[in-house]
Amino acid sequence: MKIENIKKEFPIFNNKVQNNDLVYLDSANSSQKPLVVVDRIYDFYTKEFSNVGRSVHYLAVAATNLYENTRSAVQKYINAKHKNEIVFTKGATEAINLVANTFGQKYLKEGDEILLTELEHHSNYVPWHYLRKNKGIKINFAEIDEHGDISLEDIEKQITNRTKIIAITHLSNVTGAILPIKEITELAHSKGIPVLVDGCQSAPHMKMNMQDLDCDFYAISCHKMYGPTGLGVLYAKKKWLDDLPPYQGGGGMINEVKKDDISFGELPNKFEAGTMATAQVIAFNESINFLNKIGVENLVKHENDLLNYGEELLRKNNSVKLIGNPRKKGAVLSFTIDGIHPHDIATILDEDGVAIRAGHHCCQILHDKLGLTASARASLGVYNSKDDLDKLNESINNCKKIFNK
Amino acid sequence: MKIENIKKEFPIFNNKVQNNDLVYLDSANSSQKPLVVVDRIYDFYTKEFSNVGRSVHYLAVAATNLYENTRSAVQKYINAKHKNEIVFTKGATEAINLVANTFGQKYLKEGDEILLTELEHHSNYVPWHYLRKNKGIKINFAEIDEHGDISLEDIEKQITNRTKIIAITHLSNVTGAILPIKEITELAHSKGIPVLVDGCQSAPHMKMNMQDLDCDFYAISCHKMYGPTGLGVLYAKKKWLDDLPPYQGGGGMINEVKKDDISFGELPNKFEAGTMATAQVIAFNESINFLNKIGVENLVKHENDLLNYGEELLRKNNSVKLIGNPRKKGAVLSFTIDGIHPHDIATILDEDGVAIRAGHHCCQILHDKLGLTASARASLGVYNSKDDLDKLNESINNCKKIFNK
Amino acid sequence: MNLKELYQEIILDHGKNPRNLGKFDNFNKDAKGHNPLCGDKVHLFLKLDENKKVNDISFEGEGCAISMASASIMTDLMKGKSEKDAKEIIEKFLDMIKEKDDIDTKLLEEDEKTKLMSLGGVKNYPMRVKCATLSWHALSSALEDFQKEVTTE
Amino acid sequence: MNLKELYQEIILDHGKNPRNLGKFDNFNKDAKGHNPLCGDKVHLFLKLDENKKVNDISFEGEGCAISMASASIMTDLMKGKSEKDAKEIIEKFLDMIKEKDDIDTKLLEEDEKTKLMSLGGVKNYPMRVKCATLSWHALSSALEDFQKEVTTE
Ligand SMILES: Cc1ncc(COP(=O)(O)O)c(C=O)c1O
Ligand SMILES: Cc1ncc(COP(=O)(O)O)c(C=O)c1O
Repeated sequence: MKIENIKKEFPIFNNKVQNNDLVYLDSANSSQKPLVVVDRIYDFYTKEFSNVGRSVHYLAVAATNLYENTRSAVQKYINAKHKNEIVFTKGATEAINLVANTFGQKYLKEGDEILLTELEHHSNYVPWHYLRKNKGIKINFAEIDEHGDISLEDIEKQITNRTKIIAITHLSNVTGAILPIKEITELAHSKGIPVLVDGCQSAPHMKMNMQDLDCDFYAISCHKMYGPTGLGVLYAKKKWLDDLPPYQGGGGMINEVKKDDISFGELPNKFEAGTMATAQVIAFNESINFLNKIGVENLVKHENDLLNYGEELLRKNNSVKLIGNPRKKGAVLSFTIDGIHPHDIATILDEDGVAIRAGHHCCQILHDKLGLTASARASLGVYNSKDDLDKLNESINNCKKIFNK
Repeated sequence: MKIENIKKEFPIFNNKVQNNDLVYLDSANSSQKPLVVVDRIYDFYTKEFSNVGRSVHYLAVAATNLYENTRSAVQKYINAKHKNEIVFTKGATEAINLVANTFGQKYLKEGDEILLTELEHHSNYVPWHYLRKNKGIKINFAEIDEHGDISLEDIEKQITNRTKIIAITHLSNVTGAILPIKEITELAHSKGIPVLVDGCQSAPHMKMNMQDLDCDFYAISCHKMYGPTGLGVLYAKKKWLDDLPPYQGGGGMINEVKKDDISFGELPNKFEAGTMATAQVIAFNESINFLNKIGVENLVKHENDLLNYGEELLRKNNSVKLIGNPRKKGAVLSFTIDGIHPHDIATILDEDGVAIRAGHHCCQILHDKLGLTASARASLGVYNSKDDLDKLNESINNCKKIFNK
Repeated sequence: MNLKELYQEIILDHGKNPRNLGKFDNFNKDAKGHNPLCGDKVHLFLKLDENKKVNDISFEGEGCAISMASASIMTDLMKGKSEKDAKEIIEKFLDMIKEKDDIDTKLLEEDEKTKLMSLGGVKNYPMRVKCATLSWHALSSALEDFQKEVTTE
Repeated sequence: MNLKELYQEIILDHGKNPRNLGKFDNFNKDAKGHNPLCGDKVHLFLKLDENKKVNDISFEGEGCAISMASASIMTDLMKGKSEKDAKEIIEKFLDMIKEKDDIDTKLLEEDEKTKLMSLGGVKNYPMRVKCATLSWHALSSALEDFQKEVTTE
């Protein structure tokens, strides 16, 4: 699959949006879907549909196998050791809530500390906040440096002997900073602290290797990874899934149910209560297939080239200020324009067919720290081209013209 | 839309399953999907896809509107008073977990009691069991009568002055018993006890009217209601949603986020953390449309006719024993055959293209009570016909032949 | 083209140089507004005199051109209005933003109406309606003495 | 047709009249198996003598024809086998059920193999494989002295 032709795999680009070609630069929010994924959903519902794992009839058996095939595909893609370390959730947000809730239940008590960073998305802060409120634990934040980046040292500084878990993003959805997870995990483990990684932004853009990173938990958002909405993946080391209590309760995750007690099923069923997102899981196999066909190395190179090209364009555009200049950066170009509010930018760009996002991108703490209420963000997907970034730049110029800048 | 022709709306029936026409009698597990629903998913992903509520660009605005349109459609369909009483979840299981968790957090303490029934699905038991384990509350079970039914009196008997919430099914997924929810709610409210209703099996088969039932919470499973997998609805009275703490934490559900505190958004956002199942919600509007076009009265009549026809057939078939003979019954025919295990039945029926379910159907307590480890269940959908039930009966006879019965 | 309607000269002007910006000392009512989605904020200060007339009004805030311009124009024309009249103007303005073609009130001069109508361009931008209405909701709640922060989403 | 293979006379017979059903008194090993999905249960009792030979073996349980027949046939032919041989037979049986065409061991007579092969029909019924293997897993865990209940899903 040639990366230059990849746009053709995404039917959405065949349609005009308000009479413009769509320049989609909002992939950090959610990616577009390749036809193979949409077709898979269609075929599953129209030819093969059944619920998973509960009936012995033909369609149910087939669906169960397809469902489990995706688990294997994900395991391989992220190089997890065991298939049962892959838990399907409704999204990355649920994956993080699952860990915060169950780890919190079992291991956290008043006075314990959790270490986050100032880069974290609300989804990797609010679940921990609940523990602060309900259990009296404390949340510390590793602080960003002047580049909007977090180094191993920034993390080390904030670790205390009460730190019980570290929860950090792999790739910031605002500054694009790629954090040194492997080193952080090594450090944390040397002090007996487990590490949860918010991999929402990294999983679609970087080579995944759980065994190498050695982190304890990793949260992935499938809809940002060319997959269907309503689906996420929690990777967790087997020892944790064995050890932690179940999260939601319902059908499919139990062993035996009596009036006075209940015992829970094996992994990963223990964490997959109720009817799962069957069609979405099955279709996500096609997203993984699609990524495998491109080859993650090609994808990384393509997106890096684009990122560099875009950074240079915007740097040269006066009155545009890029946010964040981290050591390693991926897939995200956040910026402000002097005297023009990000919402006005987004509205004007939209009129030219250029879809970006404006706001705090669910990172209010980071924006507070940067002294901003909002920023504009253009984010990349595999289907983008230099042409798209040229159009972004042109449209920014249009924006400046309207505001007489 | 003529109900006799409704099967044509479901593309799955155009395909042979192992060289047989599909006789799908497993709708209580999950229903098949009409083409309009599948098409809507396809069109959304290929022409209109964007994440909801977060960006200001055209596609995002359009998607947000579509998403909210479904909320309105559901509100109307179930006759809820406010649009904001409709919360989208990943399934009915999550809906019940949400209530058990947040209500439990706020209102339950050691020694308090919860009232369930022996009919409950594991999804309406396990979440309450967590509270028993973690908070020391007690679970009571209203007992079924000899018809596999629960009456107002059976409930009344088990209410004590420590009963803090009643959680009951509307339509049993095993005996088919339809419970007198309105009367139970009236009784419970007269004692100040809120009522959660597990509406998984009722919502696809009965006229829904929240304001008339007056229950406090109602859980719906969209994939059983001709909708996509990975989606559920929690109806909750506004006063509860205002009152209860949020469940999962993440993006989209907050008001303001600071390093030391967080305030939460308005209804229903407060309960919809993270990226939601956008495509599924949008497509579910078509399921509601589809049901509206049929007309719920026609649907009820059609399914009642089928149920009566099926019951008579099976009653006449000696060695078949029907499970449950409740006052009011819907959509479900559970049975056993003397000397043939339900799993063997299901396998043999499957070979004839007749898809049913065998097992305890996530109702182990009920099966214990009935002295069964498993049963066979044929369940109805709007696409079924008397022909399907004839085939079921024939295939049961085939089964008896193989086992020399 | 719609953008021209949205970003008219008057909006760009008020957006860039908002009138009545900053807190004044002897206010006797205030209210905050917040749009959690985009982070727009406004804090409204109001002095009603003994006759319930708007003696002075100002705001602090951060936001896009639309929300700043809307607060600026609103505070400008609220000066000297009675509480009752202010409420009617708010209502009529919100009607116009949501659906009406016109601002249906005798309480405003034609040129004041024209100014307000310049905000009507947001009609075509559903996500931006909240920007235009945030300060108006805040004023409304200040007049009602609501304690709660107004949020629009 | 596959069903005939699955429900051969021998399976129907053992399923209806399982041999070695019921607990005996002086067992010195036991293990439970449970399939939470379908509710099938088996409790296996075993007496190993001083030479680690299967002196007696029986089971209690509830389940479908396949799982009952499998437990019945298994207990029948395990009698008198050494622990080591029993383990090999278990392994070879599970291989056959999962993928192999044959039971590759010299520890069984041809007619014993034929009996076991009659369970091979489940290969075409993935959901039923667990029915055929439940008692075998239980035996395996009894021999290993696992405390944990075996569950197959
Ligand atoms: C009565 C009943 N309650 C709850 C559930 C759980 O619903 P879901 O699996 O869609 O979460 C089901 C279906 O499995 C059911 O039949
Ligand atoms: C860094 C990061 N973490 C977490 C999330 C939450 O993911 P989801 O909304 O898919 O649950 C997102 C995306 O919104 C994100 O960008």
